[in-house]
Amino acid sequence: AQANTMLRLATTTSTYNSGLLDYLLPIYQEQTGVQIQVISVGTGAALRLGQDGDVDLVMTHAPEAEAAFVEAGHGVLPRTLMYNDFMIVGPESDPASLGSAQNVLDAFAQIAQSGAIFVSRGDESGTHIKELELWALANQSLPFDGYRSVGQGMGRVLSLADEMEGYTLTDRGTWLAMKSRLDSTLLFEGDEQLFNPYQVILVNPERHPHTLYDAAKAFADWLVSTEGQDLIDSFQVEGEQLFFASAED
Amino acid sequence: MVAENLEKRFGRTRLWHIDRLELKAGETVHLRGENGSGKTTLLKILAGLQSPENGSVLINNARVKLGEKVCYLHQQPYMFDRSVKGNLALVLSARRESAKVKQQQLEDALHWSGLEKQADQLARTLSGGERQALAMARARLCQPSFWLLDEPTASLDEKGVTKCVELVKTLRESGAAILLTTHQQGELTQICDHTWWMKDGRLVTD
Amino acid sequence: MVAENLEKRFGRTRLWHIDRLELKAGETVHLRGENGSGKTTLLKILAGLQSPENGSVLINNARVKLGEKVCYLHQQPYMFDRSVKGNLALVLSARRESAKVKQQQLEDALHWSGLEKQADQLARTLSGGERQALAMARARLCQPSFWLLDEPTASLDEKGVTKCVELVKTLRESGAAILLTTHQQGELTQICDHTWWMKDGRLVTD
Amino acid sequence: MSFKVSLTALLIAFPFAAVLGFVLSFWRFPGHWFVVTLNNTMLAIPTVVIGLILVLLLSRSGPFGDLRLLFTQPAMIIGQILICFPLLVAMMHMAYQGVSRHAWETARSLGCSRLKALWLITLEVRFAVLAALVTAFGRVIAEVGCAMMVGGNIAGYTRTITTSIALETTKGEYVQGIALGIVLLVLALVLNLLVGVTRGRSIQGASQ
Amino acid sequence: MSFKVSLTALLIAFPFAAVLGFVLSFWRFPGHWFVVTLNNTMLAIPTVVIGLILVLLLSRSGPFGDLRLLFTQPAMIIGQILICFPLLVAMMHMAYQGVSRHAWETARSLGCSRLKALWLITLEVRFAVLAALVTAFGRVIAEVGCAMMVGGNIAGYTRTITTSIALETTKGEYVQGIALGIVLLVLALVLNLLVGVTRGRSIQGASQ
Ligand SMILES: Nc1ncnc2c1ncn2[C@@H]1O[C@H](COP(=O)(O)OP(=O)(O)OP(=O)(O)O)[C@@H](O)[C@H]1O
Ligand SMILES: Nc1ncnc2c1ncn2[C@@H]1O[C@H](COP(=O)(O)OP(=O)(O)OP(=O)(O)O)[C@@H](O)[C@H]1O
Ligand SMILES: [Mg+2]
Ligand SMILES: [Mg+2]
Repeated sequence: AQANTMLRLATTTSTYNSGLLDYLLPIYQEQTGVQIQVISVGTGAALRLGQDGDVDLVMTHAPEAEAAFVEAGHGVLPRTLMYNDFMIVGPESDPASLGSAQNVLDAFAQIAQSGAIFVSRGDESGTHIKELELWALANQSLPFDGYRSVGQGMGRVLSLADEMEGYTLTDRGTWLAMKSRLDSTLLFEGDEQLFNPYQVILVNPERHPHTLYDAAKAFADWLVSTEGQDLIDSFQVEGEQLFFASAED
Repeated sequence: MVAENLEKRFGRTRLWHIDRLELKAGETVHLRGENGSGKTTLLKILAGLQSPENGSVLINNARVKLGEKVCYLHQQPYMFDRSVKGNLALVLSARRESAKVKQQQLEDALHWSGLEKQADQLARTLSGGERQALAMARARLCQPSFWLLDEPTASLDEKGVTKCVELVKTLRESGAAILLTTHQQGELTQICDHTWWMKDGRLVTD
Repeated sequence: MVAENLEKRFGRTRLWHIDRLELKAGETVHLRGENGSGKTTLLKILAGLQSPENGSVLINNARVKLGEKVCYLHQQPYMFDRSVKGNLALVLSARRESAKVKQQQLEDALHWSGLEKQADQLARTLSGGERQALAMARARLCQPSFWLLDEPTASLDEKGVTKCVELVKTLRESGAAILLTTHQQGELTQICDHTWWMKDGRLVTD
Repeated sequence: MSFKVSLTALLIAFPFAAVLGFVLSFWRFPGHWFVVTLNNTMLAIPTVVIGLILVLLLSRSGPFGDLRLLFTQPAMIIGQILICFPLLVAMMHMAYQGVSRHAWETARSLGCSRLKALWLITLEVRFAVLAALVTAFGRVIAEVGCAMMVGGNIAGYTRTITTSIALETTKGEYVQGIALGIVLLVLALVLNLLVGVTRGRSIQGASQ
Repeated sequence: MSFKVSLTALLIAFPFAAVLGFVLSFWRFPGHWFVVTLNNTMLAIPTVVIGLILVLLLSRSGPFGDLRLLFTQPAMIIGQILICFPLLVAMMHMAYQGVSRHAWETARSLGCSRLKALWLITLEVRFAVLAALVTAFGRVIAEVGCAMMVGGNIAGYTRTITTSIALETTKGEYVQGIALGIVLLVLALVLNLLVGVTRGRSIQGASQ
């Protein structure tokens, strides 16, 4: 019955670029015949597409914006799907000596005070929101001297930071995909503060009756099922696991 | 073709005012006047290519429709950016006649113009006189009943002038009306039935 | 001005071949020939606007440099998209003379052309004869020593022709060499010292 | 894919642009300068803005949402039409401006209908028309902002070479991006060579 | 900011483009068609590809890395020059093609130097030149791919109106994006009105 269904999923560029969806979707299509078109945009734009009913479900990683999204009744049935983590990368010389940082807040404070360059996404993406949150927690006022807000995607920001010999906050997936082309090195990782939870949210069928709610729900169900979760855990880039399934069922 | 109360102005200056003008079928008229007296302008208005500030031109009590029945030959004929043949063929292309008839007409026209050797040459590379000849041949294909010829012989050699005179004679016999301008005296002016003078902004007919 | 062994071809067909041609200062020559015989082409080559397939044109044993000493007047003069005055002024703009002298020259030229009333009109709206007059006035400002006039009188009225004849006379007296073409017989051809004929691809001098 | 969308857009936009360009150069009418200025201003609209407006219009919550056009090829075609139209108008205006009024008068004198005369004059400036088409084609094929937004860059469906390039560069896959750029370039070169061949002999040199 | 960069790029590119366009339309030389085809192909290069190439060249590990130009305004200007150059060449070629060869011959006959004659002929097609400039300006001001990559869209330094718009749209801030679009439009309109005023009386209607 679902053979010709075409679902539309809006997600963030970083998720899409990591290759996870290219890995999962063909499997799902094989099983059910449902085709899923992925529209990868910024987090803000992804939620906006959901709000306008132009897609059937969204997969994002900006907890507060998502909460607001559900609160406002644009989306229903938000479910935690998985998490990955952020990390700080920067020049090998490490002018802010992040090696000595105890936690991520220390690390941020050291960057701000050392006068080094920090490149910010500046595009209100999940990563950017996370970064702003961390600056606030670390009690640093923005923008400081070396702060560069560039308003571009993660891949570009990594290249930019590399070019400017600055630090930046990145998700692991993009970093793994790009690191072979960069001089920057991984300088800080592993703090719990840096975990990055993904949710999958269905577009409210009462607001947008034309959306394929049932098919979207079936897909979301599959993602949080044991099968989907196992698949997520088994996805690797450059021999490293990227996403950690975390659905609570 | 009748025009009444025709007036042409540029801004505030009046070029000329014509009370009445009548061109009958089978008539040949020579329009004379100094440089800049407004001959070309009059011909263009009669052909419907420019509009007068006042008055109107009627053919059989109907307004002139551009390109119908009236054919105006430019003082400096425009050559389309194609071969000599192509310039002739474009007149025929709209006709509903068999390809064979068209081919025949094309060849006649080419022969008449005397440009057979240059048939495939780009029309824009023709010499001044050749252009004039081609323009006449092209207009001939239209078979209009009113001909407005603007200095057709200006850059023609003797042979060309003779050909032009013959054209005018043939046209007249076939009942067409011809209004032509030229600054040269000669055979062409001698065969005209009337001479009109453009003088001080008025048209003086004989 | 001397040219030897000049030849012009278009592809495989030869337009003409000229063994020798000499134009001396103070001489006025009338170049005759049928339509399409290659008169315009010859004048353009002498002016350095086209290059011959063979041979070369020398002035005082030096190659013609376009725009120096030699001035060619087109059969259909090109009017720059500016006013009549502007068309005259552009010749003067390159000169190193005081503004007052230039202004004087401009007014002389305007007066000579008889287009004082149209000084501020766009040159492209001029009538055929007026264009020709303006082109002559414009060339006059260049004061070249070789004049190549291509059918200067084709669309001029009697007054215009007289003016052209006077121009040629004045030029000749000032020692300039003039080579002109025209299909009309008249005053202009009578004052010429020589007549050259362009016939069957050869130049016949008298 | 890219080519199909762009060519369709071009072919739809061209006739209208040609007629408008013609009217602008052969006719004076009140408001003439206004149309020209407006068109020139439209040239400066970033394609992302066009994309944005289209997204707002075509979105399910927008006025034309029921057509279900967003993220489909027709939507991309509409976007590209909007993008190339002002450019085509400007260039066709310029092209026709190069033709003497005598051409029109002569064509009409010879008994051509208005449409026929327009066609003849378009042929007179055929090289300029080709140049206009090639330029407009370059603009739409190379355009990424609107194509991304309106098409959604859905793999295998609305992904064009150009949006792929944009995607590859965001991934940092520069080599891949340049490789795709070269593919596009070669395709464009082939197309231009085809156009060049049809131009025939008289392409070079100013007219007359 | 946007305007300064774009105008600078335009003014640098224009003279070269004009001369090349002139040569292409008044001269036949071997390789003529090749230059034309190449230029037309260049028109189809996406701006992101130009950006990409510039990034590779200007990056610290690239051949011109020592100039430290990447993510500066000069780099953006270079990018925009590369973007508008082929367009300017195509349009100037088209413009000059509208001029009869007689114009050149007449100018030279009247004793004008080559440069003077070129200038006169450029004046003959001044409206086409203006149209070319306006079109090219539209292209560079509206361009986002290259500006993003080469400039880096750094807030307050290399961020232009257009890259801001692109940023706002990725944020989903459509209203903000459109507002900025309107700002850009108004600025472009003002510029075009200025151009329109200088055009003077004879703008309308085909020549002659
Ligand atoms: N737009 C215009 N504004 C002002 N005057 C104009 C305009 N257009 C034409 N004229 C003038 O109108 C007059 C008439 O020109 P027209 O071409 O009709 O003359 P003509 O009798 O054909 O002359 P010729 O024998 O030289 O061909 C000319 O003096 C010309 O300068
Ligand atoms: N590119 C070309 N290819 C072939 N033939 C050409 C080319 N250009 C010109 N011709 C021919 O060369 C001949 C010479 O033309 P030219 O203009 O010199 O003649 P002319 O003597 O000035 O004639 P007219 O008295 O009519 O002005 C013409 O027959 C023309 O058709
Ligand atoms: Mg006249
Ligand atoms: Mg001649």
